[in-house]
Amino acid sequence: GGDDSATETNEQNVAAGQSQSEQKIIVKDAVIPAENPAASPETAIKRGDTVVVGLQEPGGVFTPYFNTSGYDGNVQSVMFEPLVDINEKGEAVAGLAEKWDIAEDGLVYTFTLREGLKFDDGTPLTADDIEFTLTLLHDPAYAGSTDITEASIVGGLDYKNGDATNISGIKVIDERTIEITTDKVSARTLRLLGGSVLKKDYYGNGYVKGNLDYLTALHQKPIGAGPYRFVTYLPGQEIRYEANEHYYGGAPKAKGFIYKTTVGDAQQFFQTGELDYSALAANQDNFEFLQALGFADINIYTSSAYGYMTFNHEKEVFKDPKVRQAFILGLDRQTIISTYYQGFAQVANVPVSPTSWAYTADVGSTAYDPEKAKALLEEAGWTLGTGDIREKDGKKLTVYYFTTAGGLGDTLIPIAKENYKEIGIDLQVEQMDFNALLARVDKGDHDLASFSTTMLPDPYNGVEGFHTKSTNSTFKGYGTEEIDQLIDATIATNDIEGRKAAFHELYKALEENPPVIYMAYTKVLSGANARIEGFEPNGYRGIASSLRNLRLAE
Amino acid sequence: MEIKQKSSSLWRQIARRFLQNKMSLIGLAFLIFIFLFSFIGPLFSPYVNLGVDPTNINQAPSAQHWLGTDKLGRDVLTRLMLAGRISLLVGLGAMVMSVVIGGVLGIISGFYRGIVDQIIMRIADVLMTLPGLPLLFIMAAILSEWKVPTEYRIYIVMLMLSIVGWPGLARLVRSQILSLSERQFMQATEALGLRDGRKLFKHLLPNIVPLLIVSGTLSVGGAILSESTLSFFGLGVVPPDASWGNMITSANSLIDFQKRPWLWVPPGLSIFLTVISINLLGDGLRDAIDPNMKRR
Amino acid sequence: MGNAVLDVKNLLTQYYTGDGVISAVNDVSFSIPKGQTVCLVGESGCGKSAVAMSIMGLIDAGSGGVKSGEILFEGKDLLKMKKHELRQLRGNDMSMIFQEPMTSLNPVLTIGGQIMEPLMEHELISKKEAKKRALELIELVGIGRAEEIFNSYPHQLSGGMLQRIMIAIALACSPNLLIADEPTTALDVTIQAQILDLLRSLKEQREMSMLLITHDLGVVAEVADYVIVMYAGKIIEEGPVVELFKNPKHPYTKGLLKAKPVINQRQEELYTIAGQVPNLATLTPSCYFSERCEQCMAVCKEQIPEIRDLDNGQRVACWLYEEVTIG
Amino acid sequence: MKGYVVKRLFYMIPTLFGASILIFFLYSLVPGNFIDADQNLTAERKAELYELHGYNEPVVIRYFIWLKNLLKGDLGYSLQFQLPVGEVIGNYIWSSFIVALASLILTWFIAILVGIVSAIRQYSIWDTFITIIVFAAMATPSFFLGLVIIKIFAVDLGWLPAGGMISTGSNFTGWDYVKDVAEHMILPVLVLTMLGIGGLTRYFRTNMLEVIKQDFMRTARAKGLKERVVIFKHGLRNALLPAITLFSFELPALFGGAIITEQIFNWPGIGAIYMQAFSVRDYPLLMGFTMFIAVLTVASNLLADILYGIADPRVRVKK
Amino acid sequence: MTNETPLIEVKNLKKYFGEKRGLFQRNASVVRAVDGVSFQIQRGETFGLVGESGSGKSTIGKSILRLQSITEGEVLFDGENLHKLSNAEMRNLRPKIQFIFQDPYSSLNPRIRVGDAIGEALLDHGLCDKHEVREKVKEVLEICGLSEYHMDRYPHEFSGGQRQRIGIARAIILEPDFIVADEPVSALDVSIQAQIINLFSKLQRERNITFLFISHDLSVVEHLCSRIGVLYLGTMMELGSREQLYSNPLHPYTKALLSAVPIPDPTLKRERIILKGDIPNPANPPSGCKFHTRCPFATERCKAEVPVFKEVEKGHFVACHLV
Ligand SMILES: Nc1ncnc2c1ncn2[C@@H]1O[C@H](COP(=O)(O)OP(=O)(O)OP(=O)(O)O)[C@@H](O)[C@H]1O
Ligand SMILES: Nc1ncnc2c1ncn2[C@@H]1O[C@H](COP(=O)(O)OP(=O)(O)OP(=O)(O)O)[C@@H](O)[C@H]1O
Ligand SMILES: [Mg+2]
Ligand SMILES: [Mg+2]
Repeated sequence: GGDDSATETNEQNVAAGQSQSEQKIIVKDAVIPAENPAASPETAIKRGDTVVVGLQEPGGVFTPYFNTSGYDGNVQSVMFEPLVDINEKGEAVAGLAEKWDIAEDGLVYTFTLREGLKFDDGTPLTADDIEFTLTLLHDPAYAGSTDITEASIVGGLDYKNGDATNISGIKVIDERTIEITTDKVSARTLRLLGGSVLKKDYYGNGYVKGNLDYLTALHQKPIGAGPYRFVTYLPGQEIRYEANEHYYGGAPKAKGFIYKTTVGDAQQFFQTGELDYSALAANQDNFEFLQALGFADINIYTSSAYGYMTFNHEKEVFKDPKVRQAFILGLDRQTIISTYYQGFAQVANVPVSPTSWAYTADVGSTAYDPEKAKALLEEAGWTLGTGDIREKDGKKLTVYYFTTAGGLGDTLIPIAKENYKEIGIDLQVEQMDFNALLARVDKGDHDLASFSTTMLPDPYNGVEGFHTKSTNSTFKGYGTEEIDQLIDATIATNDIEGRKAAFHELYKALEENPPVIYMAYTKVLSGANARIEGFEPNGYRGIASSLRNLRLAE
Repeated sequence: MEIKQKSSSLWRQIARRFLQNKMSLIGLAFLIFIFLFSFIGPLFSPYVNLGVDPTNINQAPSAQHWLGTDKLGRDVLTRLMLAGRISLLVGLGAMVMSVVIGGVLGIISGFYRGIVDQIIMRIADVLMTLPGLPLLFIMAAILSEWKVPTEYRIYIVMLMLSIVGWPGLARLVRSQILSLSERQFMQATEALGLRDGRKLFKHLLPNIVPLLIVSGTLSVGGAILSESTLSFFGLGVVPPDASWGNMITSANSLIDFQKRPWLWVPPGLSIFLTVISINLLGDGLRDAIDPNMKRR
Repeated sequence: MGNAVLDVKNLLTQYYTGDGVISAVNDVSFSIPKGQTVCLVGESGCGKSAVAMSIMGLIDAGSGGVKSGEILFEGKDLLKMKKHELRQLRGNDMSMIFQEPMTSLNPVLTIGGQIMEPLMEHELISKKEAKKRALELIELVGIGRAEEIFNSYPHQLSGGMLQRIMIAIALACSPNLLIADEPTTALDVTIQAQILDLLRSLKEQREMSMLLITHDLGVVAEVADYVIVMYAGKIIEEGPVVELFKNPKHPYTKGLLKAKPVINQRQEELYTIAGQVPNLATLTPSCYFSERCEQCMAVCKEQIPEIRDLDNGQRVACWLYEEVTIG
Repeated sequence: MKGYVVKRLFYMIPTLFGASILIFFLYSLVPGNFIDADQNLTAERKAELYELHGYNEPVVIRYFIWLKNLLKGDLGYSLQFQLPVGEVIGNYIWSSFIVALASLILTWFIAILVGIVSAIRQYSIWDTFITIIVFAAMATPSFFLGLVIIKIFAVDLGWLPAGGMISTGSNFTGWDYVKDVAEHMILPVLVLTMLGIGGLTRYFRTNMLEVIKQDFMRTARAKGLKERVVIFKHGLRNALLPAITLFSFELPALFGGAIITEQIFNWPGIGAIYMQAFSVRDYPLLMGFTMFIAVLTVASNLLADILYGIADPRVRVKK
Repeated sequence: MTNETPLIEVKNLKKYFGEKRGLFQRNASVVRAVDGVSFQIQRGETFGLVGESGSGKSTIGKSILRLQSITEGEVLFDGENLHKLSNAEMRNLRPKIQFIFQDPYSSLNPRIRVGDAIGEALLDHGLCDKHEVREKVKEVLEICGLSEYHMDRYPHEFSGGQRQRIGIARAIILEPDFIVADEPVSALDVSIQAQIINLFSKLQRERNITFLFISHDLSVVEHLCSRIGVLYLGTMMELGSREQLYSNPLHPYTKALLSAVPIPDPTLKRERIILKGDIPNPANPPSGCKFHTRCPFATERCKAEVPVFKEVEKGHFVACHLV
């Protein structure tokens, strides 16, 4: 039902374009169909039923769980479908698994596969394959980034660290059914268990516990069970797929799919028709650009990630929540966000995106209130000293802010400097590349540092770092027992309503004792060439879930 | 006697020849202008201390803002002037440094040969094995870790640019020197028993000045631009400070290119004109010291 | 002179210097009949090389050039000629031996290559043929081990060898006019004699004309048919060699002949012409030699003497003889 | 001569050794590493991975391990690509190479011509015009130039593809393939050429200005050689001597990739990959590649010295 | 001959060129430019060196002044082996021993004005004050027939002869004890040549300067030199006093040389000894007497046996089987 809202949003956009001074206007998520599909460039039309989408150069590891680059994940998602998928609200929906049951006690998971599932080589996909996949992830030699032990499968650690030859908690009931027993209730387990499935007699061919080296030979010869089948990989150029006739939903109508390597701005490629789909930086310029093309179906959706500026909680200054609150209130986030995103983002108030079921607008403030900030600082003992910089115990309130170059920073820095100066804070800025930023934050050199989360499949992912047990160094030094309990409560049940309440309670607590300055929920602006129908990107899975529906427009 | 004394001074002779060259005077005039523009100009701007103005972003040039405003509503003209301070210092500084370091090491290496040459050239080899950009990247990252204050960092970056830059010029100079050393006039200096210093600076140096001038002019432009590359990686000038390079860089989309030329044309033109006037100046200097040039 | 190969008329060649423009060649006229050798002698710096360069059209436009006059080569004015026409003459119909062989050869090309060039350019012969000819030429100018010299570079040869290479290059295409600017200064007398013999035989066999610039009066006496004496850019005396040597008219010419040391006639002190050449940039209308002339008169300091014919075929520009004729 | 070459080859060892130390320790000083770059990793997982990749060893030990492998010809194993570094380099380097080679040839060809012409016509309209163009190209950042070129030739005129190396999804073989690649090469080559030509032109112009005043040029003219021969054979030969050094800088650059140009044109080259490796701190790849370039650099410097000795007969290689 | 040590003593000097160069010229032959030459020059005398072009005269000159390395032999200056001195010692000695280059143009730096070129060594050795230099240079230039206005010009603005005089000025301004003059007057017209020769004589008379005078012009050599060596293909053929050599030449090559001197009298035609035969190759010199290939009196013995350099009368040495 995107069509109604589209016209509405369209007007909003025009309005946004006209009066930039009116800052509160926020573009709504919308699908705006192309005005002139006939304008599609010939390059694209000539390509027929092959769809081309831009992607940054992947690492070339196309075996799920083994990739180190997120782009490899995109490559995999075309040919591997998870057991449990996520919808645009962040809710779990059926993937390869037709359904799943979680026992009353929340510890036993029973997955039932769809009927007649096949890998793209035509061989059947069975519960054995799932067992193999989970076992492999427990292998002591496994060097990928998935930490399956968080699922707490019974016997998992014995396999990983001990002599066990199999994992006792995994039980194959029949070809289509598998039962997994865990020893801890966690709302996260479902996603951990419900990932992609590796074909046992392919990826497991020759498997010996403790040695996974043989797998590297298979990284570029994936066999999956997704809508498309891998054809070829031309490093630096493209990855080609063909429709998978063994896919349970039937082969997609668009017979070919290509991920083309693009770096940075892909506007020109979309414009010349070399790409059929492209996500662009969300801003008014690019929106107008897409509109002007005429042949672009525009889709604006909100990412599941959120941006934030973290405090270094180990520093004495930030031990006092009042100071942190002052930093939040003293920063004109609204101006920053609307100047930079031109309406294509909104100021964040809680650590979860508004697309999520866990979101609430009732908690947290987005206000800019320098007076209150000043008052809070005074209360915290930071009084104005020489040069209009606050001091306490002879120490000046000079804070070092680390951020990456480009992007929001260029807008944020000047404004933040001014804002903080006004309330008596001296903000020193250092830019560096992302990795350096991470390393230095890890060392605790910073006072403030900017980050953005990755896509957050579960709202828990948005808060887990705040836990004192979390080893995420970004939030080192933060947290209280009370907050820990509140965080734990959010995964202590599998019931969505229960979790929602738990999250809202947590968010309130976080407001009192802010771990970070929430910055923005950004939109993603994507254009699809109108000759192709079926792109329905969302903030959780991008285009992955909609690939099966790709077809040529009539 | 007066007059003769005058004409005898080599420098006066060069200066006279230089002043006869209209193009190089234009170059000089523009350089002086751009310096005044950058260092004194901001004093006359009403926008120097004005910060971000979100109500006024991306305005086309107008009576209030002669060169329009940027993405944060700042006056482009004022920013251009302030950016000039940094870019000019970086460009000229890097030029002087690289020409001096490269020139001196090249001359020494080509002149003394033997062990000195081996040492300098092997160091050059090693330095040249480190590709420029990442090396700067690394060094700048380290600098930041060492908490060097941000406002000084750009000058250290400048220093690094020339540290990375010297082996190239040094090798060029060295090969010229090797060739020159074989010329008979160098044998003549040997016969006269001239001091090495004189051989180096009076005999060899003038013969490589044209090379140094070219390399110097090229390095000004190079440095101004690579400064922005550093900014691109967040290692150069930190916002809200500006440099010409990063002013262009921040207008980095096709849309800005098309719709908002006032964002990139002024800094682009400034770099261009600076580089070209330095070149004119260099050409004038080259001709002034070139005994063969006698255009009337 | 109808059969003149070269006819130079009122040539004015100037150079630009720091002090101003100088007329290195000032209103010089002469001609070279076919098969004859004309020698140009004169004080160092008087413009002999400038005459040669002007004829060849090789003065760099940045440092000076021919300002007026005519240079007729086989009837055609070289100054009015198109570039490519002149080019085809150079090295082929007329060629030149430069005074300073060391700098006149390309340091990075082999000797052989440089000799072969005019051959291949003008005679349109194959490389192999050209090499053969080049080797012959090297032998011809009296250098042994031709094959090795062929492959060496200028810096590996001695001054005299380079000079002979220059000669070989100039002779490569059997020119009708050879301009030789001090071609034998670096040669020992036996080789000099050999080269002069060679030139003489070319002159006789092929009626080659030659403009020989030299200060070696012995050489002049041996090869010249006609001698021109220059001083400060002007011709001050000219005439057939025998007459001129026997009976020099101009005080400068007389001085020159006196100054020459002669073997077996050793004196303690050689005769010299006192004084300095005037600064070419600040010449006043006078006889340019007047400052140094032992017979200087009042008129000499006020007026430039015209060159005029004497009855014996000699010509001289000197007030001494004006008076004689007037008187 | 032979002795000299042998000696210089021998000197390459300490030089490369020094380079390897510098490279290794510089990279080890860079903040951040591959494992930390993945924010989703838990601390335990990180610790495990540190162990797995040997990051817990002291730097010096790691250096020697790396060096030992280097000496065995093993450049290491890319963390990001999960492939041997040599293989990763091999995957991308040739596409960088063909672009670099094409633009190298074009750049030198044009630069020589233009440099010479503007030297012999010093201060003519042509010289001024060229000077302006050269400096305009020089004052333009490469990404900007790339964007402009794309905008004009690919987007507005639609003459040429905006990027990539082959037409997406195409299966050309033989000549068609060559043609397709060639078509995609034009714009990046154009940009690289425009960027590279400026400096070179200036060098040639000065060198030529020095040479055309020499006496031997006069001799060449006196031989009646065509002006073309005079300039190109006699003049250029001498003017090219300093260019040998310049040329030696190009050799490593041929394999070094052009980071920004490749990114803008989506060219599957090593430059873009290098940058990407940098952003995820794939040190084995970074160090392996840098070392590879280092070897090329040192070798080409040696080559330049030898060539210089050959090309300029006056410079004898002194013992 | 006096008993005091000669100012210059050259002992068995050898200089071979053509160490293998170029990767591809593996077997480039070795040119024996100077092949075992010995002679002495007494203080205050002018020693003339004549000989065929390419016979190694310049090479000897440069080797003596250590402007080139030598292959073998010794060069003693005032009893000191020049080739064994340290660079610093050598530099201090330089102003005392000067060289006038055969090729003046290439020995001048194109970018240095001649006034500076002439004066710089004075400054550099601290022999003169900064403000006096110009005066001194002017003086020397005038002695050499040039004027003050030439000082500010660059080398390329001069004629060949003028450049040669610049070379001379540059050497004599240092008031050296010993000058190697390599064809110093070859490009000068006779009147200036006479001036220069007179200047040399005067310098010698007044300041007891020693010259090694390399020239082709035998009349000049006769005029200036008290003893003369005749070189052929890197070997000394004859050595003697002026009188001995000019009135009683013993070696056929010397005779040929003397007979070839052109006489400035167009009416006079003279009998010359024409040297025929193959021009020898210094890389592969003829066996026996090096001159035998061109000697009109050569015998079988000359082909086979190297003649010894013997003293035939006091101070008159010759290497020839026929005397
Ligand atoms: N390129 C030049 N620029 C300025 N003046 C020059 C240049 N070349 C020569 N001259 C001057 O022109 C005059 C004539 O020079 P030219 O070379 O013709 O003399 P010359 O008669 O050949 O003398 P020499 O016998 O010494 O070679 C000299 O005074 C010289 O200083
Ligand atoms: N750098 C060099 N490399 C190789 N051979 C050389 C070199 N310099 C001189 N020679 C050779 O050494 C020999 C002697 O040269 P030198 O210059 O001493 O002769 P010269 O007696 O001065 O002759 P000239 O009277 O012609 O000047 C020549 O055969 C020459 O080719
Ligand atoms: Mg001359
Ligand atoms: Mg010589």
